[in-house]
Amino acid sequence: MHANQLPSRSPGRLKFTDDGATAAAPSALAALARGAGFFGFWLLLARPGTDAPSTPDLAADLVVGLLAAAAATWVSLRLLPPARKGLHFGALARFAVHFIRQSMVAGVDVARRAFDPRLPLNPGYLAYPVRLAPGTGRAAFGAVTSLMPGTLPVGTAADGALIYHCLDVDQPVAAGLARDEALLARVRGNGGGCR
Amino acid sequence: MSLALDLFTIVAVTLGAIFFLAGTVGLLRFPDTLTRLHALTKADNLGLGLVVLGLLPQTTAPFGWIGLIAVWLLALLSGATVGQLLAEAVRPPEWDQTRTPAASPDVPPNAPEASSHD
Amino acid sequence: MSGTTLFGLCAAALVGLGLYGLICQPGALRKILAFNLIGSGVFLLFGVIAQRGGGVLALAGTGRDGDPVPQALVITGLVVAFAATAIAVTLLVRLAETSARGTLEGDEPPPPAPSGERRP
Amino acid sequence: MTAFLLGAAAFILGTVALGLVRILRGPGNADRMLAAQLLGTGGVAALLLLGVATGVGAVSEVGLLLALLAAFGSVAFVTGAGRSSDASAADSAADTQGATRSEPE
Amino acid sequence: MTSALVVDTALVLLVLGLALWITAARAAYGAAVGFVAYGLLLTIVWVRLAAVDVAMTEAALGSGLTGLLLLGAAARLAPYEAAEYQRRPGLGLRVLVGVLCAALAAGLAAVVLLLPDPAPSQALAVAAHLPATGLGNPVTGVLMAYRAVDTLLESVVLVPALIGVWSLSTEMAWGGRPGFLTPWRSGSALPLLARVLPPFGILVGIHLVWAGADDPGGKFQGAAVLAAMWILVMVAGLREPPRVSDRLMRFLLVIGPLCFIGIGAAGIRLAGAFLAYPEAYAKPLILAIEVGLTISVTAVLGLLLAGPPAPEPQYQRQSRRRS
Repeated sequence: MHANQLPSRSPGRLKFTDDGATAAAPSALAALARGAGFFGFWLLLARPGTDAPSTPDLAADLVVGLLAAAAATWVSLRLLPPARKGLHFGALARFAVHFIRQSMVAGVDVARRAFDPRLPLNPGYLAYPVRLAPGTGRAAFGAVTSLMPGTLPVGTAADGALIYHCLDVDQPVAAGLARDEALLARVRGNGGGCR
Repeated sequence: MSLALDLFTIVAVTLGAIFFLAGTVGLLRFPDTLTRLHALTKADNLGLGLVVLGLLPQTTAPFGWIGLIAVWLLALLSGATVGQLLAEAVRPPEWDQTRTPAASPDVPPNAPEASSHD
Repeated sequence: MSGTTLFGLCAAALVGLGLYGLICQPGALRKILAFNLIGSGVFLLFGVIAQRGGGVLALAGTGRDGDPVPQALVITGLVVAFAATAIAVTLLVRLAETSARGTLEGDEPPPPAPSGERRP
Repeated sequence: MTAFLLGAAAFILGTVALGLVRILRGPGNADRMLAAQLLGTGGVAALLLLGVATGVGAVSEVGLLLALLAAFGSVAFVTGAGRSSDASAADSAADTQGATRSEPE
Repeated sequence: MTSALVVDTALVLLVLGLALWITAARAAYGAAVGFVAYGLLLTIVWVRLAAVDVAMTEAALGSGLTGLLLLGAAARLAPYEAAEYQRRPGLGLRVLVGVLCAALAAGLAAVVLLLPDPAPSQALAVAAHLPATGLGNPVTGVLMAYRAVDTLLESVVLVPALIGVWSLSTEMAWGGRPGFLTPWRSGSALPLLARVLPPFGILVGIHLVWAGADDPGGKFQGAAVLAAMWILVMVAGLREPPRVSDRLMRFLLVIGPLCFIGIGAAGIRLAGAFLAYPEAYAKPLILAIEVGLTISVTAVLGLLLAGPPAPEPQYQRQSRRRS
C-alpha cells in the first residue's frame, strides 16, 4: 500500500534493526562519523567562545552541542540508515568537482538561452533507464541530475526508467546522464545503489 | 591585497546578480512550466553560489566561511527537491501510459545505451 | 522620508487592504487570508514603533537597536495568530465537508456537491 | 563596499520582484509557486548580502533559516495538489492533470 | 544611506503588490501561493526593522507553516469555491467599503506620520534591568521575565487551540490519527529531502533555543523549525502522525505550560511574587522553562497542522490511492 519507489525499505515505518551482525560494525562507524559531522555543524552555528569567554559558559555550550548532535544523529540514523558499503571519499571528491563544474555549466547554459533574443529552446522528453538500485542512491541521482545542464527528472515511466525533461534534446543528454551515474555509482562503492 | 579581495567580491557578487536576473528572465520568457523550472533551479543556484563566493573574503572567521557555504548547500538541496517536486506536479499525462516515449526524432528511444561504453 | 516611516505607511495600507478583503470577499478562506493581512499590518506597526523606540538606545550608546517590548509582543502575536488560523481553517474544512459549501452564508441552498469522493 | 553590497541586495530583490509578475500572470498555480520559490532563493542571497553589509551576523542566520525552509512552500504545494484530485478545474490543464495523476506501478 | 532607502522602497512596493494580489485574486489557491511569497518578503522587512528575532519567527511560522496550512486548506476547499465568487457584493457596496477602508488606512498613516518624537520607549528600562535575569537577549528577557504572564498565557492558549482542532473530528474518528497531512507518495525527491534535512533542522532548532538567551532566537523560533521538520517527515510518509489518544504525546503537549506554572508558583515562596525568579537562579530557571516550552510548542504546532483525527479506514484508503 505504500510507495514502491523505495522497495529496499520496509513500507511505512522504517525498521532496520533486522540487519543483524553484518551491519553492526559499519553502522556504528557511520553513526560516529555522522555524529562528528553534526557536532561540527553545531560548532559552526554556535561559534562557542567568540562572545562568551567564561569557562562554565563554554562548557555548557559544548554539552548542549553534544546533546544536539546526539539527537540529530539518532534521527538521521532512523531516517537514513547507513549503507552497507561505506562511501569512497576519493570518488566523492571527484564527484564533487564534477558536480560543481557541471552545475556552473548548467547555470551558464540556462542564462545564455534566457538572454538570447531568439530563445533557442528545443524541449523534449527522454526516458533514461537507471541502473542504480531504487532507494537513496537513485533519489540522489535524481536530485543531482536536476541541477545538471538541461535535464530535469519529472517522473518514473511504467518500466521503471526515469523520465527527463530536457531543455535541448539535440544535446548529448543521455551520455551526460550516464557519466553522472557512473561517477555516483563509484561514490557508493561501485555496486550502485544501497542494497 | 584588500583592494584585490574587494574587487573579487564585486565581480563575483555582480555575476551572481546577473544569474538571478537570468533566472527571472527565464521565468518570464520561457514558454511552459517545465522549461521555466529549468531556469529557476539552475540559474538561481549558481547565482546564490556566486554571491556566497563573493562574500567569502568579507567574512573573517573560518566559521563565517563554512556557514555561508552551508547556506549554499542547503539551498542546493532544496533547489533540487523543488525542481523535481514541481515537475512531478505538472508532469504531462502521456507519461503514465507510454512505456517507450517517443521523445523526439533526434533522440532514439534507446539513447541511454550510449552509457554502455562508459 | 526614512525607511521606518515608509514601513509604517505600508502597515497602514495593509490594514486597509485586509479590511476590504475581509468585508468584500465572499469565500471564508479569503476572509481568513484577509484577516492575516490585517494582522501582519498591525504587527508591522508594532515593529515600526519598536524601531523608533530603539532610538534612545542609540543615544545611550548600547549597540542593539529596537525596543524589545513591542518586538516580544509581536512574537507572541505571531504564534497566537498561527494557532487561530489553524483553528479557523479546520472549522472551515469541516463546514465544507458537512455542508458542501465554503461560505458562511446559510440561507441559500448549497451548490451542487462536488464529484470527488469525499466523506459525507 | 557597504554601499555596493546593499545595492546588490536591492538589485537581486528587484529582479526577483520582476519574477513576481508570474504570480499575476500564472497561468497555472505551479508557475505562481515558481515565482515564490525564486523569491525564496533571492531572499536568501539578499539576506546574506545585508548581513555582511550591516555586520550583524544574526541576519545571515535568518538567511540560513530561509534556506533550510526554502523547499517548504513547494512541499506544501504538492501536498495540496495531491489532495485536490478533481478540483481546481479553473486553473491550467497541466496543473490539474499533474495533480490527479498517481504513480503507475 | 540612499541605497538602504532603495531597498526599503522596493520592499514596500513588493509587499503592497502582493497584498493586493492576495486580496483581489480570483482563486483562493493563487492567493494562498501569494501568501507564501508575502511571508518571505515580510521576513526581509523585519530584518530591515532591526527585529531579527521577529524575522526568524516570521520565516519559520509566517511563511513556512502558515503556507502549508493555507495551501492545504485552499486545495481542500477548491471544489466549493466556484459558486462563492458569484456572491460578491455589488459594485456600489464594494466602492463604499473601499472608500471607508482607504479612510481607515489614511487615518493610520496619519498616526504613523504624527508619532511623537523622540519616541516613547521602554528599551532603556529593559536594558537597565536585563543583567538581573542573566540573559543577553532583551527580547527573551521581556518574554520570560518582564512580561512572563503574556508568554505563560500564550503557551497555555495553544493547548485549547489544539483541543479545538481535535474536537472537530467526527465521533467515530476520535482517538485516531490526524488526517490532514495525506502524504505525497510520488517520486523520490520528497523522501530524500525528508531523510537528509531533519538532522540539520534539529541542530538549527536547538541552536535557536539555546542561543536565544543571549542572541537573536528563542523557543518559538526553534520550536517552529523543529515542528517544520516533523511535518516534513510526516508529509513524506516516513512516519505517521501519532494518535490523539497517545498518552506520552499528551504529556509532552502540556509539559511546557506545567513547567512554567510550577516554577512561577514556586516564585511566590522564593521571590515573593508569581512568576518572579530568585535572582541567583534566574537564568537556569528560565532555561528550564524554555526547554519545556520548546517541547510543547513543537508538538502543538506540528499537531495543529496535522488536523483533527480522521477515521482510520479513510486514512488507509487515501494512502492506498496515492501509492
